[in-house]
Amino acid sequence: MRVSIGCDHIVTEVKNHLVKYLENKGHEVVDNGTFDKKRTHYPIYGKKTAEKVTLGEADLGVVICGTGVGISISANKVKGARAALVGDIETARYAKENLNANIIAMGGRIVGVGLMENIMDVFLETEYNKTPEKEEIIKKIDILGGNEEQSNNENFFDEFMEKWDRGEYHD
Amino acid sequence: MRVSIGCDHIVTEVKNHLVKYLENKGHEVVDNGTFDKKRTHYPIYGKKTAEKVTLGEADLGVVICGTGVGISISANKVKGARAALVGDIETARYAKENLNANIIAMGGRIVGVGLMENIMDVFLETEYNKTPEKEEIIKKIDILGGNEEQSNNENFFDEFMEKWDRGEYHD
Amino acid sequence: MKIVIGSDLKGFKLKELIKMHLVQLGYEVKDLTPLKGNNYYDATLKVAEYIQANKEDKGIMIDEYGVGPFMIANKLKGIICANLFDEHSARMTRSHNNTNMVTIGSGIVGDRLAEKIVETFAAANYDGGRHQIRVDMLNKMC
Amino acid sequence: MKIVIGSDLKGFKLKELIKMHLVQLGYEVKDLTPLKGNNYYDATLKVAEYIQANKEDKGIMIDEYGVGPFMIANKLKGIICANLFDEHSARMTRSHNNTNMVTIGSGIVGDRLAEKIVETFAAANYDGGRHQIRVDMLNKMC
Repeated sequence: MRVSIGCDHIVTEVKNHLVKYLENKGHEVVDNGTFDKKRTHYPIYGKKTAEKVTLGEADLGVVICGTGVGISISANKVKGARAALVGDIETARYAKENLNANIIAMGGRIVGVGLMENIMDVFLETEYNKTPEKEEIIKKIDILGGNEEQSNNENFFDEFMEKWDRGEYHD
Repeated sequence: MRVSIGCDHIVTEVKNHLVKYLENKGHEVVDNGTFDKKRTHYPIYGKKTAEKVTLGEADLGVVICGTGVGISISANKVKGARAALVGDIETARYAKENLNANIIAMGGRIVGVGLMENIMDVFLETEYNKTPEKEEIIKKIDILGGNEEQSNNENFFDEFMEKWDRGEYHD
Repeated sequence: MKIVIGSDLKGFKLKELIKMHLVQLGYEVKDLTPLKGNNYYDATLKVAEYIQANKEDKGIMIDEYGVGPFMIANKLKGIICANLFDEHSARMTRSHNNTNMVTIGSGIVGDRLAEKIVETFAAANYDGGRHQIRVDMLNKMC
Repeated sequence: MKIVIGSDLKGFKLKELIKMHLVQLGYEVKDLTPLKGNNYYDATLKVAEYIQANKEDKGIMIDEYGVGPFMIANKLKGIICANLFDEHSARMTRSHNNTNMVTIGSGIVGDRLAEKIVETFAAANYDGGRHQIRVDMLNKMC
């Protein structure tokens, strides 16, 4: 399979571990970064990773940040993305089987790498079990939200990056 | 506090991370190893780490292996040890408050480091909430098992190590 | 700050437990699905739309896995919703992501753990500061 | 191979669910605490002593946290008992540690997840080989 993957700077080494794991299993991995530990912003990588999936450049996506929450939300806000934030195998199985989830999200500081590997395995292996009821609910999810302006737009977050560079976001 | 810690070769780097975390929090850490990735056997480190606690050389113990299971069992089989194998904060809190658990065990490939840190914090902070009922059950746990021969005996596993060295354990 | 809560049929029992737990802790809790028989799609929209209209409040949605409600809620503008199964994330996600809604799967998370998760989420505060750029980015998305 | 199961009062409901799940999967299940009202100390000893006497079988013990039964069972000679909350450990611990008993906390693990954990543990086999030295060490201890 072709797997799109992304993370923030908190868990870069965990993402690198998962990339290697997936490649060793024979998958083709599209690594959307981040690639180092320099402070960055999870929505950039959540959006990028999810769009590879929704635009057909990858089959499924994997996103991780510290808790998995921030990056999974940004991924799910992409039109056509159905992200599942999980900490166990059964939820990943359910999400694929019933909601045809196309992105799996985990917290790199919450879930250990052994369990993450197993969650990814099950997520990739599990088949969506199509029924009219499931199709109906998926359709009802997919029509929500959406935003033409954001789609595949690399400059969508520029205004905030400029504000960041001006030092307007500070602790 | 004085914390005794031990691990097997699968999760040495996770143990090293936790040692640093505990020291940064002001705790004194007794590191029982293992210290590298060379294949070894978790009962050696579970027993050693737990005995530091039961013999009064440390206040509490932390043990980790891949799933946490093997090393926690060996720790718990030490006379006077009450080990809790956990993957969440609430179970750690319960174990200390109700059973005055003196060893916390986690799976280094199951639980992420952020959650592990938080579990250790809560385990160390939580006070045993003594009642006659709890004292009664703790006494009933402490009288079980026990083995004079194994106590503080560094040669207790020698027969198996010799068998291992002779190549009698093989996949 | 009020806590609004909803559930489908499978999450109903845990929702009742959580409601009781939060009320005992002194929170004002508003149940948006007091009767059994809601499906998770409609129940999630009820909670999420309430939070869109009442930005100071926090929302909780319970079904069997937390996954469907997470997908639905996060499609809505201004909703930042976490599917939770541990206490550490419950605190971190409020303080870093300014999460205003959480989902919990009653088939995955046991009752005692679920109570601690919502207790932690209810008590947690947003840190702001550098985290606001990410929240601004999320809120510009759908 | 038979599966023996026990619980205290707080674990009773989950024990019944798990029993049903395993029976549906075709396992022979023996309930050592069919009536309510057992405490976890006695119930754990029942399961653990059964496993000591029937080494081919696997034991399951349910209470609210899994912690007390874990401490008790692992004090007994020949018992290798895991407190479980995830499927991956359920398989790994049987294949590497030759685990013959598990505890689950009904207050921590939800019903669907608990079913998957016992299903995985029931189906898993011990790998033997290099792992046997560690199992020999555990079994020489109390």
